[in-house]
Amino acid sequence: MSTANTSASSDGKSHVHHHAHHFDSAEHEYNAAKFGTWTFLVTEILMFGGLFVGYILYHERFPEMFKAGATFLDWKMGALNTIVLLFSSLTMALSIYYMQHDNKKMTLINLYVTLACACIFMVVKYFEYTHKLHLGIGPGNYFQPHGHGEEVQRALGFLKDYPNIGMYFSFYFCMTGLHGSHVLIGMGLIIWLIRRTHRNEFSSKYYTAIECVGLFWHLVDLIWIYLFPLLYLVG
Amino acid sequence: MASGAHDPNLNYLNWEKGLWSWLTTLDHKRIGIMYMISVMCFFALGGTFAMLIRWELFSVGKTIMDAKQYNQAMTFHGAIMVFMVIIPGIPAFLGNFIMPMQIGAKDVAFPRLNLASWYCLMAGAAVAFISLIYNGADTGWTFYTPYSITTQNGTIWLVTGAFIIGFSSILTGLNFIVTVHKLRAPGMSFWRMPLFVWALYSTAILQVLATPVLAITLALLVAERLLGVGIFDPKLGGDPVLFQHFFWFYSHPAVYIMILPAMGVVSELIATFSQKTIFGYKAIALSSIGIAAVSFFVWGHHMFVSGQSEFAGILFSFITMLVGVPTAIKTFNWVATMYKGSIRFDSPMLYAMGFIFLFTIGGVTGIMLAVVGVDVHFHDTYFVVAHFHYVMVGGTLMAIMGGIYYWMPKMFGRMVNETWARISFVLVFVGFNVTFFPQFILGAMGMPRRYYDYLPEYESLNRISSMGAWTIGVGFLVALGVILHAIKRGKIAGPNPWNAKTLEWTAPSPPPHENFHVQPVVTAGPYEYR
Amino acid sequence: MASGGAHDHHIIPLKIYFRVIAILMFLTVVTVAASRVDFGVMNTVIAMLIASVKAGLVLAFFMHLKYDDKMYTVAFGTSVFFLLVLYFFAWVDFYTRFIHTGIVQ
Amino acid sequence: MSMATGSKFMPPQATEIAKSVDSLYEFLLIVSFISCVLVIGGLIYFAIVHRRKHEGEKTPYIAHNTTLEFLWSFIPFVIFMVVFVWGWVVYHQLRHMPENGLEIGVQGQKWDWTFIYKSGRKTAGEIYVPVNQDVKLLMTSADVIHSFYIPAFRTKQDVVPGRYSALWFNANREGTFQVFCTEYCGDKHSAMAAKIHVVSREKYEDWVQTDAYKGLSSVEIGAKVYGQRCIACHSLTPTPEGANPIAPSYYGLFGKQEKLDDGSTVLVDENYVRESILNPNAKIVAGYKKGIMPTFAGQLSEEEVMGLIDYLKTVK
Repeated sequence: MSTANTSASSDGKSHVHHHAHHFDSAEHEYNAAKFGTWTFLVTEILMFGGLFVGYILYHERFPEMFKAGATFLDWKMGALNTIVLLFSSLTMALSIYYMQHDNKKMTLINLYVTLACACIFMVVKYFEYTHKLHLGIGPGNYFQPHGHGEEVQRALGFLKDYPNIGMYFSFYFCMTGLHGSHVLIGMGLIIWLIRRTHRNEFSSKYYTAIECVGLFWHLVDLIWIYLFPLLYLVG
Repeated sequence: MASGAHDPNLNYLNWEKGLWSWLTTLDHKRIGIMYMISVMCFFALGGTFAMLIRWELFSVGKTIMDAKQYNQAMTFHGAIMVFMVIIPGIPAFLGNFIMPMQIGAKDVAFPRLNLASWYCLMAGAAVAFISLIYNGADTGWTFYTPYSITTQNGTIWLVTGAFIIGFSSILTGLNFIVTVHKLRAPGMSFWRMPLFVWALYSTAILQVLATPVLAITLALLVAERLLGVGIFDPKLGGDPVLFQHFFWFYSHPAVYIMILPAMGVVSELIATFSQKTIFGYKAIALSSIGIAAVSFFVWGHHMFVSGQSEFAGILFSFITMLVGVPTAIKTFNWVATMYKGSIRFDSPMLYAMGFIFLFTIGGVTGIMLAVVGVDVHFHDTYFVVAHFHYVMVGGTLMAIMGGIYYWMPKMFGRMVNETWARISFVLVFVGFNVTFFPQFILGAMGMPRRYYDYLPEYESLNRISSMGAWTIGVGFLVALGVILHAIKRGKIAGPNPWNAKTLEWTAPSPPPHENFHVQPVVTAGPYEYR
Repeated sequence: MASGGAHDHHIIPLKIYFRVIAILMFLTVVTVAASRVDFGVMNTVIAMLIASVKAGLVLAFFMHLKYDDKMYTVAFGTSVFFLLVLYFFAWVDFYTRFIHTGIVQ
Repeated sequence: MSMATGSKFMPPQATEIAKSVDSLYEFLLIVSFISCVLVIGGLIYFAIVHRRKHEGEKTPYIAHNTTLEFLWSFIPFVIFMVVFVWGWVVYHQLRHMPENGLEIGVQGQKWDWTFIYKSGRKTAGEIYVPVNQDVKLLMTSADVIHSFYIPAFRTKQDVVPGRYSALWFNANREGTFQVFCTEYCGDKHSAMAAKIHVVSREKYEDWVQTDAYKGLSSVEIGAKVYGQRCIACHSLTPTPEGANPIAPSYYGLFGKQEKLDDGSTVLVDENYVRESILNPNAKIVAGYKKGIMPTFAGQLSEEEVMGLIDYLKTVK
């Protein structure tokens, strides 16, 4: 009952994609999948939005405390991460472009580069987190700077003027942590895509999975585009 | 799939055998039945807590439990009924089963996601009940901070459970939006969809737009308890009223997630049992969308006395009045449909009329609570308890019962024993009014809600209310008996016992795995009783 | 609407992809530079404007919103709209209780 | 159905605003009753009149009727707007603070209310206010959100920790009026009540000046303080088997050797009782949790502490 659309992928081993029985055609399934992904992105935007609204509200209520907290963020790391993520967004879009032209090799290259950029992003994040946590600058009650060194003294100084500076770092860790977890989920999905591309499951007739993971990845990048200025630059 | 062989006694229930075929099913009808079983079990559990609460409140002072246990019973009654019974109730159970058939589709858009939603509900419920090991949770289903941060018990587990259950709601909403947009039968434009589908479509929009904010709020609450993030904790400069804003931004749309599907069921029942086309089809459809849209602007009427400014109070009160208008329109349209109809008093119709009776009282008392000046007196008293039970039990539960009796022939191919079904209606209807009408008076007299003990002058009305509660309990037990009996030994029903006009009645009952042997083509509206 | 349309997936030429990424990188540099200069309160507004332009580019080209079914743009717009509703009403309350606390109501 | 005098179904009307709230509520009741009669009456009437005579009966195809639909949208809207504006007027009266009202500080903490008058006088669980006098309560909470609700005055205001919220009333007749806590706050939420005694101006002036304990012996003062502050957690009878009360019982406590949670034992004498009142977490009795009992330092006068100690000696 399902009409199969065979795909002549470049290395001759054609792979048949059967669209599910309750769809009329592969095109129908493709549109449904994309619409479902966009609706899912709506829920992601609203979930992250809740954190952004909380951040902006408290930013207005304790402007100096947030400015003091922001001095601990290294904007260079943030900028590097932004560039890395933007580039990974490009390579993800290119991987879709090449699959639309049945160019499996270039698609794989782009997916691998996207994965590599995601790893760089997480490594940079790892350094930022360990640097702060090592100094005792943690979220909420875990804001107990200890040890010596310029940053710790500055943190202790701020703690005296603003007793609830721990809240700034709660927002910092919650927002970047939630975003980081979504980058990890994205990496998992890209690895899943790479595996399926190696097994020739995609072709110019069927690349829905790449496009949907691509949309998710672009959203993760979108959220970082807003996170970077809000946390690192404006402060 | 053997598409050719239309073996008449092969249907979705018996074409695959064994528990494993159920637990890994992708068929929206089977998932609907699995939701039915889960929701009915949770309803029994939540109902038991309700009976315990009413037993304790039967008389002044300690009756059967002490304050701490009462607070836990109150919390679990609220949390189970809201998160596990009434929100998944109609959309996931009746919606999953009936909606794809009503639009002539073979299944929902993402069957695997549909199964994942059911597992989310069960996983969330399991996590929520772990809190019982850590001496329960006593924060009320609203988890207001800073109490929910400082209380020493399993609140984290209940909150995490609700967090996971939230995803079941989001994924169901997502599934329904895509299904309605992409899988309608040829010829079925948006204006030829049954009103039950319209109601579920607007509910799905609410589920997708509102539940994520609950997810982040509950996640922040857990972070508050574990890390002391200080966002909602006044001692760390946070603002507990902000928690109320975030919580009610979800929870008011959530009460419309509860009532809109019920309105959809009632539209179907009234049209079918009056054998008359629905009055004002477009008005009812647009009212559903209107209510869904405006519901995001009114949450402040839960917080009139929370310390928000006078301006905010007035703003929310005004918009709440606006959301009252479409609700009133729908009620008038149902009654107008019955004008010059050919009405039969089968049990589904009794439940639909019971719905209109109780929902009207719930609605007008809702307007009373929306009036700011009066709400200051009524807020957090038993007047509010009575109002939302009239709308939730009188509204959604009546519609669930009506929906089960109405679609029983389609789901299980058997009719319900009418006399016992009517007896269960009378018991539930009478018991309900005896329970909750006195609570309006208790609220007006100033008895606060969530009170373990009350002043002696409130005792007589509380006694009447408790007796009414046990009548409801008996009524629902009878209803359970009626349903179980009907599934096994009900009279065999044909494909369309009620002579209804919507698409699901063109399929055999119980329907085959792929719903329709031949793809239905729609040529006319859903209620063409000419 | 009910069943799939013709095979019309729009393919964006490579040229546009590279032009978009160039603009995005440039805007990143601009936003970092803008944060160096102290515009006072305007700093936040400028940063958000630049970020929105970048986000618009990613949405329109990388996510194909410009060439795709209008329903996806409606979906995205709805989510942002209701986010602003949450922010506006919470801000109204926050403003009257913390920032402009003239009268204890 | 005149409810102006406050019938059995409503608490007494003890302020002018209570009368206007009740008249608005009365109007709402009448309008709701009429709309219920219309809707439910119509439902039952149609159900009876248009019941199915025989199967397969044809019904007229009435899809919509624009004028009817306009009417039943516009009329509810108008009613809602009328009621909204009237509610706004009443709400403004409730929330508009009087300029020079009698200010009383209110502090809510888990499970009782304490009041501080400008004259430095502190009371717990009850306040005296003169009749026909604007009274403004400046309220805050020491731990979680509570809510100060006086049914007879038809007014309520959440008491939020970390902030001040205000509530005002002007009682127009003498009497004792009940106060409830209406925001869920834990185990003894339902026991967290207080009383407002509205008395004549002379009696109020006399009460505010006099010492609350004039002419009482030290033990009687102790008994009164116990009734207001300690009764919520400490009982006077021996703890029954199997019960795990929140705090040790006072029965036969004075002069006993008490075992502490760090294993040591201490003689319950004047110093131990004083320390437990002013710094409760210094010594915790075995089997009880730390941090439950709030400190009363600065809230109990020397006279009251001495009174409590003398009272404890009598609890046998």
